[in-house]
Amino acid sequence: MGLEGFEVEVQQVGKPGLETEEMTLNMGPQHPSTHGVLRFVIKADGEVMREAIPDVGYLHRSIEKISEKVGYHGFMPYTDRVDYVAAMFCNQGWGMVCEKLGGIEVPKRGEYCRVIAAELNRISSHLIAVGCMILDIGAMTPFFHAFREREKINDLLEELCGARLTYNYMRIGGVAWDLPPNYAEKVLAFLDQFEPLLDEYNDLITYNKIYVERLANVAVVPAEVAINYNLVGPNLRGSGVQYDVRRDEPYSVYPELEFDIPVGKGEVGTVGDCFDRYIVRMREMKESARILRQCMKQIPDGPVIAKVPRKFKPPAGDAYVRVESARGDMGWYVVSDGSEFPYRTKIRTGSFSAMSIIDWMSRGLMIADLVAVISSLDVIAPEVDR
Amino acid sequence: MQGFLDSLIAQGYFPGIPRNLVYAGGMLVFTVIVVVVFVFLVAGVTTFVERRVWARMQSRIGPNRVGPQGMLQWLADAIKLFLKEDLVPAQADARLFRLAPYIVVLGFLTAFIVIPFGSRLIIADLNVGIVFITAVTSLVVVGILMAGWSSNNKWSLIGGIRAAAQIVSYEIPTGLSIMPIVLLTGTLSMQGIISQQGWAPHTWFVFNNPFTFAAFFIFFTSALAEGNRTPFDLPEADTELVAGFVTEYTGVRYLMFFLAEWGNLYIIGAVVTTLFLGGWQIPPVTSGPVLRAVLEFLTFFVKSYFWVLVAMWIRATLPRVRVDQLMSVCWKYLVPFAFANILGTAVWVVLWPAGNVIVQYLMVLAGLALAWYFFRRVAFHLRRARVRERGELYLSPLA
Amino acid sequence: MNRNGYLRNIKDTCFTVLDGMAVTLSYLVRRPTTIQYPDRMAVRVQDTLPFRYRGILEVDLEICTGCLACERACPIDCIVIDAEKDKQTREMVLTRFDIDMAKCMYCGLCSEPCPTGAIHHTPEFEGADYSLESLVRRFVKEPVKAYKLKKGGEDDPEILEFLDRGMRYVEEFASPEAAPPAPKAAPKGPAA
Amino acid sequence: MDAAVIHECLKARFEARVVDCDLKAKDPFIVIEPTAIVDVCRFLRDEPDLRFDSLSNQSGVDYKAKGIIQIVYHLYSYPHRHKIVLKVDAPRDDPKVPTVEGVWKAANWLEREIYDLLGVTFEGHSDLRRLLMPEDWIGHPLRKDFVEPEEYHGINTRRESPLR
Repeated sequence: MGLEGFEVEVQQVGKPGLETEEMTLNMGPQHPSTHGVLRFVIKADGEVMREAIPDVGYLHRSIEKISEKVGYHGFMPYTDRVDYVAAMFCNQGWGMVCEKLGGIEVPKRGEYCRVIAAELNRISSHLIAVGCMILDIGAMTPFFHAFREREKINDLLEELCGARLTYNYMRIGGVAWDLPPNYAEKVLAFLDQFEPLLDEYNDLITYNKIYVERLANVAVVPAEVAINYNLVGPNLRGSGVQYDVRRDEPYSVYPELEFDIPVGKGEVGTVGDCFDRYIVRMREMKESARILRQCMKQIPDGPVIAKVPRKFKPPAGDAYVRVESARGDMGWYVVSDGSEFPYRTKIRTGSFSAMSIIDWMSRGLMIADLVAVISSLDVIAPEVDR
Repeated sequence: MQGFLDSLIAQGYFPGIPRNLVYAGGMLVFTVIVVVVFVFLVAGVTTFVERRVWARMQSRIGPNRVGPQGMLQWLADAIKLFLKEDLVPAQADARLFRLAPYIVVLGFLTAFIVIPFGSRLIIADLNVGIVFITAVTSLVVVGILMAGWSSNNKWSLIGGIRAAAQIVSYEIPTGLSIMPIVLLTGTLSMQGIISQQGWAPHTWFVFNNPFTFAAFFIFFTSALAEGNRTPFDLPEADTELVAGFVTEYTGVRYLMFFLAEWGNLYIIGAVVTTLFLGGWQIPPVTSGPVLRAVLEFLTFFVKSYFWVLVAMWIRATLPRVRVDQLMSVCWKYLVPFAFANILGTAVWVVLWPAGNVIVQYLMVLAGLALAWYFFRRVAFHLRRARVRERGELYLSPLA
Repeated sequence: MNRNGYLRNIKDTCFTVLDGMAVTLSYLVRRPTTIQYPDRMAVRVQDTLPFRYRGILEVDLEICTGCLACERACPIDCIVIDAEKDKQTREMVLTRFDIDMAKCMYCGLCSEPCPTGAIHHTPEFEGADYSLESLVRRFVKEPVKAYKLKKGGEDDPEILEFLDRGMRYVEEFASPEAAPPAPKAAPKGPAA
Repeated sequence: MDAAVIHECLKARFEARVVDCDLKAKDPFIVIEPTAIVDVCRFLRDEPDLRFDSLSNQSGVDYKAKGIIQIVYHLYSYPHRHKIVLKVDAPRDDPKVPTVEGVWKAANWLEREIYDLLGVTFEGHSDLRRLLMPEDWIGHPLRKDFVEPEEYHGINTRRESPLR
């Protein structure tokens, strides 16, 4: 199922006798709506783009190379920097891949702590995603409202792990800190206050006619194309593929939790348009809230971390794990040579494949749509560049 | 104005000076007062009010450090911009680049000539008043296009072209929505239009008949588009075009563009008030000319500033339309309805030349019903977020 | 577009816009969320931060054992400790304990293995300065004796104060003590 | 379908071009001859029982001691929810592997990244440019013998530590 038949026709510029010129626009690296630092070279015919070629690498910090120098434990804080908007998932991915290499089992309570932290982080990451998306479309107020709620999650995570952005909460074999006292009440109080606000966002902006018109039928990605380009997470689900690593390749304690997987249904346009990607995120926040409520009820007592030697030397071999991060299926591939340093680490992130599809998606769209496309894919530049 | 100068001449204040010269001089002085004291003040304060209103809607506080409650923030901003380096990009067309902001400011300042602040407070009650306003505010587009072109920046250029397309298109529904009022009054003069309305809401033209009611909304919408306000702020769409036509501007010239934008907002409010909302008309409470003038001025100012606030409120709520949608809103929705309004009003005038009082009362009721529905929704949102239970109710406008 | 679609568009626009504006209007009577950092606050932010907050690093030399565990744990080598044995008294003496706060990434890995909680994060986060050099915190002013955990417990009340705080900090970290026996496949690396 | 069955399928179809396998590893993998990788991938994608419609990850590992660079393909099938790992060995001094861009579009950027960081040439790739590093960068940073240059365009890459 190649991509035959999915080529996008772009009309030729100009009529004979009337000389026109294609405009090359440089969007970025400094531009208000390139999330992070990245650049697009746009070839445009007036407002209509013929192509938008992403140029990445401005935020390349050689994180994979660093992992070969700092050892398994020492790399954990670096994983925070892979995707600083949703650092918990990177923590979790690194923890899981090392545990798979070393054959370590995480205690049950540790897994629950991980899920609680991760789902809180998923909500906060999705809040940024939808907030920035709305801002890019031109409405400013929902952006601040989203950030206000995110601050509350940051406060919760700060209490849990001492940091607001680069959490470094998880360790190989579990988590670094147990839940603080009265944490469940605080989380539940937040959720009680947060869930009605999701409906308020819907009233404020989601079903606003202008907003819907800006997103419906824009940059449609059919399921075949999405899979071929390896789109993952909310972007893939926006294209109507009901797939979630948490359910289909279960890890941690997700099999014990009940949650739905929202998919794009094309309710205002075509399946796989920008609106579907947006609404999937809105609904996933609700599901995360549901998961959190269950976790708070089910979390068992016990230790939160397994015994792992300080000089962690997993046996030689390689392992690949997939984590459902806020930006979708995040792949961690680690090769160990039996020493205390990873031999090779490869992080395949959701934004990476999302960024690679932008060129395909952007053809024939308007410049204003490109902004919607970037933010609807929830591209985080540092995650692309690593 | 003229009467006042006549009385001064009669008292022998300007011996040996030709009467016309006195008029011209008086006009000039008055204009300068209006411009300096009123326009700059209004535009400046509007920036402050906008930021505070926005902030509260976004559950922030807003500027509150400079002066009491931050009320002098706008002055500090203006001084800062005055002191900034005035950059002209090396590759820019320097002459046009320097000229552009003046043309924009000229366009909006000229409009103040015919704004009727009171029954006698008007610089010149031109007999083509309302057409004059639509004409001179179109000057703004020339300035914006100039700015966009001369900056020699592709983002500016796109912004400039967008502005040109937008303003020229939206002139049409704006102009067409004025026509129903002109049909009702038979005059283009601003004072003439106001004098045919009364202080009571049912005598306002917005409630005159269903067609003027619709024309009011069309006029306000397209006026927002002409003033480059959200949801039609495409020319300077900050998330798409960086800052559109003002991308390359700094300092005073930047300030001038924004002076024009906020000043324009007030003009929109003033024109809406004049055409649809009874202008400066006040109930007959006093016969003292000075007190009356003050009350008239306040009435007019409050009414027109209310629409400035509404524009801010809209800006805080709505996202931006895309350029093709901008055009389709104009040509497919606003223009046909504006034409229908003209036809409808024409028929109405033939049927009830003096207006139909019952319909006027009904329209007022319809307006109240709309407001009632609206406030029910506000209450619903407050209830759903359990604002009262959470102790988050905070009525004070102060920070 | 058919006629219904045309009219529905108008209706949708009117109602959704009105509803959105109702939400924004309702915010005019809600309390703003933002605070007036730093000067107009009833309580300093630092005092409201949770115990686990990872701010600027601080070392209590009174209870530092000079074990170098933090230096080894630091993934970016921003801690440098010089400890040498005094030839006469045969005691460890710390001659240098420097932390480059410009480089530190506040990960907390150093405070985790500390046996006494001597190195720990404070809730202080306002660390801006004019030069990189001034961001280096040099804790040892003149060589000090390293602390030795006493068998029967600490009796010096002055040090006990530090130690209590330090141990509370250390206890905050999850420990695998109560963990089930390590699974069989666990690697056999030499434990540090 | 588990790795052993997939291996049988491939073995039956491609015989000696399937070089090696380890089905007991944490992630069972099959080693393929470099020249056969495109055919194998297309077979895995199109065969109705296999339907590996997504290239989950593609990475390169520099085994300096063995003198090879290994390209690792993590495949995943959305219809069947199964996975397999393919590995291809290329000589270290002149690594050349045919591109699988024609099979999965996702390979386009993944291969560009491997080209950039490990210097593997993907033959037939439509747009083989550096992805993360600057276009005028010399060397491939993820190779084990890569030495960071002292400076780049006159910018020093070292920072004097105030601790030393």
